[in-house]
Amino acid sequence: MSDALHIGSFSLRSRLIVGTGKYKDLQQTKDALEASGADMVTVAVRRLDLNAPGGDSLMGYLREKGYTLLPNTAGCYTADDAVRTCRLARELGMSGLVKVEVLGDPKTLFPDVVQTLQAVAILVKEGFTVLPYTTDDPITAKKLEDLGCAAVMPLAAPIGSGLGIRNPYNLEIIRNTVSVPVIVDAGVGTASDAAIAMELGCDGVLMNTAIAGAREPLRMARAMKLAVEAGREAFLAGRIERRLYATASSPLAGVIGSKLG
Amino acid sequence: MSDALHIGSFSLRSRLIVGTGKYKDLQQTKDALEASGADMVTVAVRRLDLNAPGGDSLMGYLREKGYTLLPNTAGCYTADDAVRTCRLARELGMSGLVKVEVLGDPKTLFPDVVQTLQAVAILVKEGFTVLPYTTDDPITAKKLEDLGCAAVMPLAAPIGSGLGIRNPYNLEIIRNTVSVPVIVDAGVGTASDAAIAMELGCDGVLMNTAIAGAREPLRMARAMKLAVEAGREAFLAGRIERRLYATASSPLAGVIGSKLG
Amino acid sequence: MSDALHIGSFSLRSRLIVGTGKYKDLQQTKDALEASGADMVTVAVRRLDLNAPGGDSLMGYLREKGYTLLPNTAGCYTADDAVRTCRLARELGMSGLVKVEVLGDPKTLFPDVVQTLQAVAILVKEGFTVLPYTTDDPITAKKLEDLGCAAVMPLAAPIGSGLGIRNPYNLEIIRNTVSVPVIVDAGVGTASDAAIAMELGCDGVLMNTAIAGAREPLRMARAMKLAVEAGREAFLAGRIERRLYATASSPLAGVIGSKLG
Amino acid sequence: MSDALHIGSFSLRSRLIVGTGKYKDLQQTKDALEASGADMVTVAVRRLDLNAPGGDSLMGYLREKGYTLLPNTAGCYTADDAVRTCRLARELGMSGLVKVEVLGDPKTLFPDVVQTLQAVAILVKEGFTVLPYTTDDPITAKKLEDLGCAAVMPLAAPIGSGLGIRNPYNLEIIRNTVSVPVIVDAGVGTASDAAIAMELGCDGVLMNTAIAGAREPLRMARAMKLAVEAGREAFLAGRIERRLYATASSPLAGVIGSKLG
Amino acid sequence: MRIEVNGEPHEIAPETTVFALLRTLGVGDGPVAVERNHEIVPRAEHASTLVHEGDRLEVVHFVGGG
Amino acid sequence: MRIEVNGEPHEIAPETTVFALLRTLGVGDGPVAVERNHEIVPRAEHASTLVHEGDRLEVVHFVGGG
Amino acid sequence: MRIEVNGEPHEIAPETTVFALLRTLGVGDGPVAVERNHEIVPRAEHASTLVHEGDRLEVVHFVGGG
Amino acid sequence: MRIEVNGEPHEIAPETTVFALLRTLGVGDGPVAVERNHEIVPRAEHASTLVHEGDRLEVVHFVGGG
Repeated sequence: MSDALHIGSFSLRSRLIVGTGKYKDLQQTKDALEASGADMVTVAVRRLDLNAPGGDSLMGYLREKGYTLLPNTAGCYTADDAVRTCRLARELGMSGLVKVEVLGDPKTLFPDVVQTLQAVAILVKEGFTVLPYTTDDPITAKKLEDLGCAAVMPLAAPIGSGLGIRNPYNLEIIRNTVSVPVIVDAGVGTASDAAIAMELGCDGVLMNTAIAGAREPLRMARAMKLAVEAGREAFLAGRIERRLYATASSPLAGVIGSKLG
Repeated sequence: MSDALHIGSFSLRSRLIVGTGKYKDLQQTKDALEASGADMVTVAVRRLDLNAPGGDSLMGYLREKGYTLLPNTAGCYTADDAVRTCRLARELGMSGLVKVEVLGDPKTLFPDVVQTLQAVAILVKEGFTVLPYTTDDPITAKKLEDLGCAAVMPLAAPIGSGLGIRNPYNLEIIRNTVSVPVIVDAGVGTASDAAIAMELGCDGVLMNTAIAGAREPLRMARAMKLAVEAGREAFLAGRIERRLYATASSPLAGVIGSKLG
Repeated sequence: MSDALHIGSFSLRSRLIVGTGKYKDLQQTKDALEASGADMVTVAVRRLDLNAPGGDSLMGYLREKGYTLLPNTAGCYTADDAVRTCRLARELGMSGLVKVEVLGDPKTLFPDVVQTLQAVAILVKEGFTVLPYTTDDPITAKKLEDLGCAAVMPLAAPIGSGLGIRNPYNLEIIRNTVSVPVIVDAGVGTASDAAIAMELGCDGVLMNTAIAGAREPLRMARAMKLAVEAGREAFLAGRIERRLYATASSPLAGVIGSKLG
Repeated sequence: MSDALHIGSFSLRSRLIVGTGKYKDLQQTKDALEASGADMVTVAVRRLDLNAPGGDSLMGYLREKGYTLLPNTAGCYTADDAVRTCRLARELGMSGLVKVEVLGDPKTLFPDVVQTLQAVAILVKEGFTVLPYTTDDPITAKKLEDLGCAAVMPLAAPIGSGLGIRNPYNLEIIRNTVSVPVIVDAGVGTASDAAIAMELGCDGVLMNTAIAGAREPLRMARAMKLAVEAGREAFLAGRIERRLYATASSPLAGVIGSKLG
Repeated sequence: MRIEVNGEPHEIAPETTVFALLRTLGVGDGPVAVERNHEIVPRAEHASTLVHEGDRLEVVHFVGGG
Repeated sequence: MRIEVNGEPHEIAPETTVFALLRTLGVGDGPVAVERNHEIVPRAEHASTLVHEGDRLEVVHFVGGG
Repeated sequence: MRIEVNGEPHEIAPETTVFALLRTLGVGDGPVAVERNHEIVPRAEHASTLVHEGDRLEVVHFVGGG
Repeated sequence: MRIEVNGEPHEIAPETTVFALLRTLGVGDGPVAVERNHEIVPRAEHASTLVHEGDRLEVVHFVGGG
């Protein structure tokens, strides 16, 4: 089936976007990305270690494999740092695609929505394709869309917490409120969490720790690939209504022993 | 991967078992079964309609395609009716594989565990491979295993209710209590429900209405196939721990602007 | 308000029934019972310690204070032991009121419903007023009512687990299925759990560990008293419907600044 | 017990704050407020109807009864309107206590956190005691505290939705993050919701629709009074730990029939 | 000779075998199973088993079900 | 002299004070608050404050609300 | 004469009544109930009921429990 | 001539270009981006851009991250 996810001018076959951090080694990173089936992967912008310069071998691999790179501003706590980081990312990546992440505090890693809105306003003006990490607040999501974001990325739970979809109601409201793609970013812990996000009508899921931190990252990457597809298909298939009582799935008539068969 | 599900002498590649009732027509039934990837499908035993006799064309198809038939005793409200139905099923099917389902009332379609235990005791003695539909009570599940059932099939919610996994705790306790396969039977509404069942460590999922009653049964069948695989893989992969607070997924060092990079 | 709970020939002002075990000392037991406002309390039947005989001082207090004693069969794993224990309880208590509790295993302390049904059948014939501890299975609850139980006491979660109302759906179905009082027995962890049980339409709540095991048992006893009343009142008051979106609680007209006031 | 709630210079015996809108008539409003036991009630600021001027009789009653009035800015969609409304409220009420509510859209009635922060900054400078209605975002809550708010009032769910505590995790994080009182504002549907809010450690609950919209508002007001007290007491009492398995509440030794008593 | 088949009364000739009965009922050779007075009549014995006055038979087959 | 009160046009005589305006509006002595051109007019100044051509006034009070 | 009380062996004199046994056991007059060989011995019959060789007695009372 | 690179002090010769600086830093031809005093220095201008006394430079690249 052709059910591509369109973000700005980018078209993704897979609705699973994965991070490239926290893996045991380069090989595990490559294998997990491969197993996840992701087209788009996030990368961070960091200072070159001047005591041991030289390109990161992972980046060569990602480019060669044709992954779409989504640079993030992880670690930034001000709009200014995020904007500077995005400009450096564009200089590095040629593409203007960026994940804007302006953090509010190091304990929750929740976004600072005020700073995020400021950074987004500047970056959109400079022609970036902006994907902002945000809270699950529908009003903020709408502001981000109105500013010109190519998608909104509400969190499901704190980054790396694995708590899953803590507030499906807000995600559903966001999905009903904005018309750009809604990517659930952060908080997914296991496969069913990703499936639930997609069943709510979200357009994609972004994760890193849930895969990299699993006992078997490769296997979890595969599980997440399947779960995102499962959730998407279930959403499109139109689930049955919930009811408190039962409805039989075998014919009622013709049971043996009954008087009138 | 070779991760077959063994029930008695039967070995199944797919951990999804599906019903064959409630579809719009024969073609839709065939297509949904195909899309589900199931090896084992349930069928009901019913009186031949003497005003319009002749074999059911579906059965010919199922046999020809090599599906493993799991006859159920749906509609039976006494151990005696269930036992008679199973004997007729064996006469029809040659194999002694049966899903024992003795209902307690027509509104909830919950099992009558007392009658179920009685029926199971007789059927096991007669050499049947018995898969009983039961409540999510660990004590009853253990009794069923002790009687010689090849698997236990606790409900997740009322048949056809689509309420999903209403009590994951009991399913987890059952999984820890018995050593035969645990198949979640009834109550699944959408893909994530199936994934959750598998993530709890259950060995398989049996469903009918969730697929047949969906707006697009074919698509939902595919979603369920993916979800069961996703949940199984996630279970085997070993999910991350849940924590209330966050953990970063990008390197903490080397963020621009910081004084000591 | 006069909203008494009638169980058999007993009439209780308080819908909270509490256990008398696991407290630090006699004084704490008395204070917690007092704070709970309970009319009915459970007691266990145990062998007299022949190396230190003499009546338990708690019992004198309970009788003098006029508490209705509900002897339980805690620790019994067979119908026979439960029946013998009830007969001894009647000999001790004069009243034929008993809580029948036949356990299935020491790890879950879940009831053995088959043994429970057998014990109940005998005890009702012998004229006992029987309150059986059972699973949250509506079919078993109906069987217990049909056998003549004065109430049914489904568990909310394992005894002492504090997991709360794990399956509100089943409790609601039980409430709709039987006409005798439904007392939620076991599993409550904190005040809101008790309130939820009552909001589901249950007629009372029985607990011990949630109070005795709290950091401040007295305070928790008071909390539980309030919570049971709160839940009962809320059930009778008829809660508002749930809706995904909002409805204003202040007048829409007359906001300043608007053109047409 | 003396467990007063201190907000700015105000001290409240009751931790339940109620709205005064949406009741059938004046008498019902009075009776419900009475039953709720609230010390502080919210009121709205609205244009005088020049075709039917004359003071609102409710206000006379509230003043005479000595209720602490908490004027809100319901209906305001900009910081400017909210600020003007608060100034008018102070002129009306003498006290500088205000509930700042700047809405983001009429469908969700979620707050516009950016506008809310702007309004709060101005009002605090002007000496108001500011209680802001906000999302359940800990970062925004911290900003509001840092601006000088006397309390923060995160929503539990959309105003009037009755969905209850949709994201206990965020409320818990907010409670751990700020030192001013945390009042759960909006979304409560029934008694247990209020109890849960208090059990999370929140300092109070504000509601209107849950009471005014109930089938019997008076009774629900009483239920909410009890529930808030129950939840508070349970929080202070220190609940038992949750565990998957059981722990007996009657003595294990001395059960009859056992060999070694 | 009156018997009951699938809960409904039937009139058949004496000396009728289960096999013959199925034929008269127009039952195709699709797989069916027969129970007589709560006892299975194995397919192999259909031709040799006589139906008697008042017998209660169940003639069943598999249908779609969940 | 045209002014606006609570979003609706009003015609008043020149030299009218806020106090006089409230009277002509028939506003009882129930507590009301007045804002003129986005500025509060404190109760103490109602009698001494003249309303001018084109002034926009808000006259508000408390009502039940949540 | 050997009997068993509460699961433990006891030696008593012949012709001992339940009442006498309770006394020798030092059981106060707090409420206790007695079962002999799985049958209740009503309080009223304690004085008239003889304990026999090999009898198995349960002497119980109420204790705090949930 | 003192400058700061990635938050750490550096001593370089006058008239040094960004291009030359990267060389002296031993930066390979892996893709790096350079910011000078909060302004990007496009790759095309590395060779023509002189570093001045007190300049603050950031030299960054992509690394794995989520």
